[in-house]
Amino acid sequence: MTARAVIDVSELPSATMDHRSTIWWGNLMLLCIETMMFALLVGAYFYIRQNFYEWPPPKVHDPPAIYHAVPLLTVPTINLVLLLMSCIPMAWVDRACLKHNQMSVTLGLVVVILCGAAVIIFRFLEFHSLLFKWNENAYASAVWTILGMHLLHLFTGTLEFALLLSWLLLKDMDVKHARDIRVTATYWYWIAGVWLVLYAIVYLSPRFL
Amino acid sequence: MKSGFGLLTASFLILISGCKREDRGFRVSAPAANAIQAISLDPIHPGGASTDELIKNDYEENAYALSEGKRLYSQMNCVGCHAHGGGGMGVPLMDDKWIYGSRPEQVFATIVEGRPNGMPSFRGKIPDYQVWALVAYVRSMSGLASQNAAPNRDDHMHLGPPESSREQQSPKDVPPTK
Amino acid sequence: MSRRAREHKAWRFNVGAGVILLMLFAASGCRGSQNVLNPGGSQASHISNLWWFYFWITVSIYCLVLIFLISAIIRTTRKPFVPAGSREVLPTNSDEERRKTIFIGAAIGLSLATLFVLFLADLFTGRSLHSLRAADALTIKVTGHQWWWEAVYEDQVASNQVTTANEIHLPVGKPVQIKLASHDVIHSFWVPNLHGKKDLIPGHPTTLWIQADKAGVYRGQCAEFCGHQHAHMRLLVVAEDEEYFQQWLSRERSNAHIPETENQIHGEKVFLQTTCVMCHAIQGTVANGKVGPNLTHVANRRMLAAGRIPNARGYLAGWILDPQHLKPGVQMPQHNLSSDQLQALLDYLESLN
Amino acid sequence: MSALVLEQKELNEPLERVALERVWKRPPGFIGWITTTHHKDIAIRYIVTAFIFFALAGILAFFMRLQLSFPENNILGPDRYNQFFTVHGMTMMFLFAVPVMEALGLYFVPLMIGTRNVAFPRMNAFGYYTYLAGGILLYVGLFLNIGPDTGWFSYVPLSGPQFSPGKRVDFWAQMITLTEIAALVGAVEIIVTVFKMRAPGMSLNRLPIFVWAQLITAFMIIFAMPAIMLGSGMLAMDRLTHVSTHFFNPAEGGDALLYQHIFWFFGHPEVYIIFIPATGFVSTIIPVFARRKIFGYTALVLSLISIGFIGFGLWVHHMFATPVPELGQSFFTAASMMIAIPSGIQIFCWIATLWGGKPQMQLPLLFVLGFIALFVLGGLTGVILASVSLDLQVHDTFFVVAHFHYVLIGGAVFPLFAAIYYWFPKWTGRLLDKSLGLWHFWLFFIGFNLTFFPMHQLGLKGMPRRIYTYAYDSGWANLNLLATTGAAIMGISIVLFLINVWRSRHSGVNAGPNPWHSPTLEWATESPPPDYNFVYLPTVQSREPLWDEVSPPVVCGLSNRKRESLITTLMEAAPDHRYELPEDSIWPVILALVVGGGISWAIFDPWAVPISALLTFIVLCFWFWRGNEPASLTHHVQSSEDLQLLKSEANKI
Repeated sequence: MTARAVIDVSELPSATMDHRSTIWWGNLMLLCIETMMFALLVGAYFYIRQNFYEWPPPKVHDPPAIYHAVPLLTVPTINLVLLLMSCIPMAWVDRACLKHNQMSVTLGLVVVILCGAAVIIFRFLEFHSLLFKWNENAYASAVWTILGMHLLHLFTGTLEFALLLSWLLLKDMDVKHARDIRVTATYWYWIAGVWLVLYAIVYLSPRFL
Repeated sequence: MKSGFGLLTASFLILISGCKREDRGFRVSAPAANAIQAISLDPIHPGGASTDELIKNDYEENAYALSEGKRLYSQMNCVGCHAHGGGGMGVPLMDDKWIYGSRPEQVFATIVEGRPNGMPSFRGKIPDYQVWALVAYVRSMSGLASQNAAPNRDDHMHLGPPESSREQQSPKDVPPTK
Repeated sequence: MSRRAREHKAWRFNVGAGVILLMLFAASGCRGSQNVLNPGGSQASHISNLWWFYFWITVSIYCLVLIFLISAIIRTTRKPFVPAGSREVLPTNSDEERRKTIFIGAAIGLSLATLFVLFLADLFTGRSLHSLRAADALTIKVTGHQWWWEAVYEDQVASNQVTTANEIHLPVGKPVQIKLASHDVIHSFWVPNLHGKKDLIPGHPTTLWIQADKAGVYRGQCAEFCGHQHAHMRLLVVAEDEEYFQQWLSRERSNAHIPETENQIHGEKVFLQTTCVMCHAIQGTVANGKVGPNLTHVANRRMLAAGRIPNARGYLAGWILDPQHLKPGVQMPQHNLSSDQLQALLDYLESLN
Repeated sequence: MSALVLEQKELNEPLERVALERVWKRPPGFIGWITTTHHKDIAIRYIVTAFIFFALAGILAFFMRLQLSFPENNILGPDRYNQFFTVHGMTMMFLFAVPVMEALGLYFVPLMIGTRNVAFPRMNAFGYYTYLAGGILLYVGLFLNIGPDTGWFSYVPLSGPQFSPGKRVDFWAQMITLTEIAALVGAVEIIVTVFKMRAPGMSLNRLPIFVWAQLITAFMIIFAMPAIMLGSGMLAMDRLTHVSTHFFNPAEGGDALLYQHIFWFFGHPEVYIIFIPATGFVSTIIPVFARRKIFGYTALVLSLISIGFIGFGLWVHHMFATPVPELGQSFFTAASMMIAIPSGIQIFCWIATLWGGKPQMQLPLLFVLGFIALFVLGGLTGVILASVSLDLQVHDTFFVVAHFHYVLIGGAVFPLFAAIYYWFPKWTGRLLDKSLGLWHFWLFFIGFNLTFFPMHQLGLKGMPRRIYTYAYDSGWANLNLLATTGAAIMGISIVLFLINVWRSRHSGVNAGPNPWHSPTLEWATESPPPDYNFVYLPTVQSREPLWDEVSPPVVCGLSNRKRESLITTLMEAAPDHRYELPEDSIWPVILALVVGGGISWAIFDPWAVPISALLTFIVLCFWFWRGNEPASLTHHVQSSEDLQLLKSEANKI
């Protein structure tokens, strides 16, 4: 039994729900990696643009041939609005987690998962509004890759919410799982924010730049 | 644990068959060249069944030979008449209709002997082992060569799915129309 | 002699040997017809001067750093000997630290200035390299193929256009424009004695201006990995006086030599009836294949197969029968010619000068 | 949280040690071995696997040197030689250099910042097994003649679908995807561990420079690796049968230069990702053997940070010979020269530290001196290469081969050997043999110079890179023969090193917990350190904790009934909350099998991607589904019968 100067940490909380937790920082690093990936994809998109006189290139492979084959706007805009709207129930779930209100978190998650599923379905429709198949030319390849990578994130976010929802339905929610839901909420905000930028690049830049 | 293991052993078996697909045979002896004498245009033989056993052109498994075949297809100006398989002056090659037989030795005979209505004879003009590479490539245009070895897209305009992603057309022997 | 001193002596010996080795290499490295430090053209001499400027500055910086490093080690012999693994930790007195900070600040300032000088030297050399222009200069279109070079001497009069392969002739003292384009993968046109290298990238045609000041035969090589035979994709640049160049050019423009002897006629028949005619072109005969090099004046080339073999009858025979043995992976097929066909073909090809 | 709350307390150390031993012990036998999530087990596996790949790549390099020793040699044909040099380059860059540097970080960062494990232990295990899958994929490919043969950077269109038939370049692309996942995982580990789990009192200006180097390397990995994953992904999509996009097809708007930009945007930070941890080793070793504090701590940290930033701004100096506009090229010349300044500052600070101390000629310091001598030479040839005009002459020649071997072997492998000789006592509790070590150093130093110094000369005499043979009349024969003999000497020295490591593992001189009397925290615990690293987490009051006179207070109150560590705030490292680390688990291995198998299968069939994505999600669900912590369990052993049980175990030891 030796007496030594000591810092007693036994009273400190066992988990926190905000940026002080390690999982929040891990998620931030993931967002840095994916943002870098999208930045390079957008860079490649504009680099390929130098090789074309007409951007996007005329659609000639199957009739009707279109000279200025700019991607259509209706379905993508609906999808964008839907994705941004899904951030409202997300914010509601976020606040409910802070208040440990398990019932409203469960309900909120169901709404978010439905919004996510809707956005995914609209994304599959959105691929047709690009007017090209992915293997027709470099423009189509770049644009399909941007939409495809973002679709991968939509799947990941929605399925992660489904997993968290199934935990809430089977077991009760403690601080750790509330923290996980808030971290995934940050990930969902990032998905919506990145799509705002990518939407402008894929759909608006050919029209206005 | 089992699913992962099953996946890995499956991909390992594919890898084993890989080495044959991948070797760059530069100085290669052609497949049985003397079998050419045994070819006949139609299967009817006096005295019953024909004796020619099926010749297997192992270039159809080798990715390097198929890509050499594709290079020769454009360099020896087959493109001039047959285009990229869709046909023009020459007959289309990517469909399932074969006038003079679709088996490797029959396509070999067509190239070497030439055919009426414009197909020139390339005997002596293209060495045998390069003709076998052309035969392998021509058959891969209708999906008859192995999917993994068939050439992918080339650095030219996009003309439709490359040979590796065309589904296999089961060949039908069709008598010449004219 | 204590172990520590022996180690320092080993250090000093090593550094000394290193510097002498450096001198030996620097001196012995300046000959040869494919050598950066043996300039035959104006641009290569600019770069070579820049090289020696950089070389002596970097060597002096390197010796300075080594001297400081070794003296930092040797200074301890004057201090009391510290047994290995002693727990004692030296205090750091502040004025010695300040003196070191000032010294390092000066060293950084010096290296900053040196780097700036090096950067300016490079900037001026770069400008002089790119300033070589001439209005109606000779233009050669060099196309890189998988593992050989095609050179086309452009001319307003289409019939005066000359197509040759793997050997480029230049007039001495005049700037020449070389238009670079690739037929398949990325190659890199590099003749060290005349100029730096320039990549031939499909989709990015570029030009390179070179000028040979000294007559001579300079060797170049493809410098960007381009497949199996990247090692044997060499070219020759023959810089000669104006009248010799014009002689060569007029001979290249003429049609192929008409075969006279009975063997040469038989050789031409062999050439036109077997596989050669499918790929090669001989101006003046019916052979007009664009796949392989143009053989109209193949006899007066110094090397064959992009520098793989010298232009001699024995090598040419071996090359025709089995090119895969000399350049495995090359696109020229093997041939099984009978011996008289081969001899006739060799006679014919050797008559094409 | 409140400032450091100090109080005096009675601590029963043997009881705490036994309790922690029981909680942190991994299950016995193979199950324990495969499911371990201890950062030290994973890091040792990384290091051992990386050195196996180092030996394999060394053998490939020796075959290349044999082929090049005589003109028109026929030991290796062009096809085999292309595969050998490509796999040699890829193994050294992706399977040896980056992983071994990261592994030393994963081993020592938790120990040096005084915590029990990395932030996400199971993800760390997943990272190792994915790296292993990538390595196996490459070498299975090489032995089945499907090894990539278009060079470690596989320029398009040679590596495109038309000019590389078969599946060789697909193996290249998928192997890179796997090893980069592992690198990214390691980087996230190190960043979050350093930010959130430092010992109380270790504010950012008291962080050891080794940890600073690993942190900056991790940030460079976070921003550089996405570029290579994108580049290899685009190339794989261009080549795959039913996908065949046109990113690099000049006829359909694609661009070969786009590939070069994307690759080298990753390529140059990659070589700094290899070099910066090496400076971390040197900055740790020099003060210990000069017996004084490091000189210019702030200068060294700031130069590390500036190398991290400038490293991203000079990738075009690999493309000076391509038709990139001249103005852009001169900008990148300036940036390439500018990065010589921070490297210079580091060299000056190290020499100043040696100048003020009493250097003891131990093996780690000998390797560090070798490092300084060779790295400065490599850095100066780098300045030569930075100038556009000179680079036009020496780009893609053996001059460049000499430069990057001086900077990578001299700049990274020498400090790596110094680090191994320095930390071997911490891994095994035994010192490496001194005489064998001296033989290893001098043979390696002389062999290295004999091999790579003549290559400067060969490059100037016009010998390009990656040629499988050369003509008789080229005049390169003698220097190549000299280089081959040098390579043989290097080979012998590596064999001596491996013998030394193998023998000293058990029969080396017994070294106590701190044989070199070093200041950093990893020497505060025994060697080899127990699974839980520290019985009581240390606190820190200066940059050299073990060289302080007064021993600082320790942290108590962490549970010894489950695996727990302490989370501290970012800037001042004040205690914030307790963090329960997960138990050992099998799921990382299964996920790595699924991801590795799926990505390898995707070479042959694009449908493998959605299928393996679904399988990955299912495995991740099992991974996530951990039981809740029952609220009733007190987090600290107090009940009496537990006490009796532990006491009996205590006096059994």
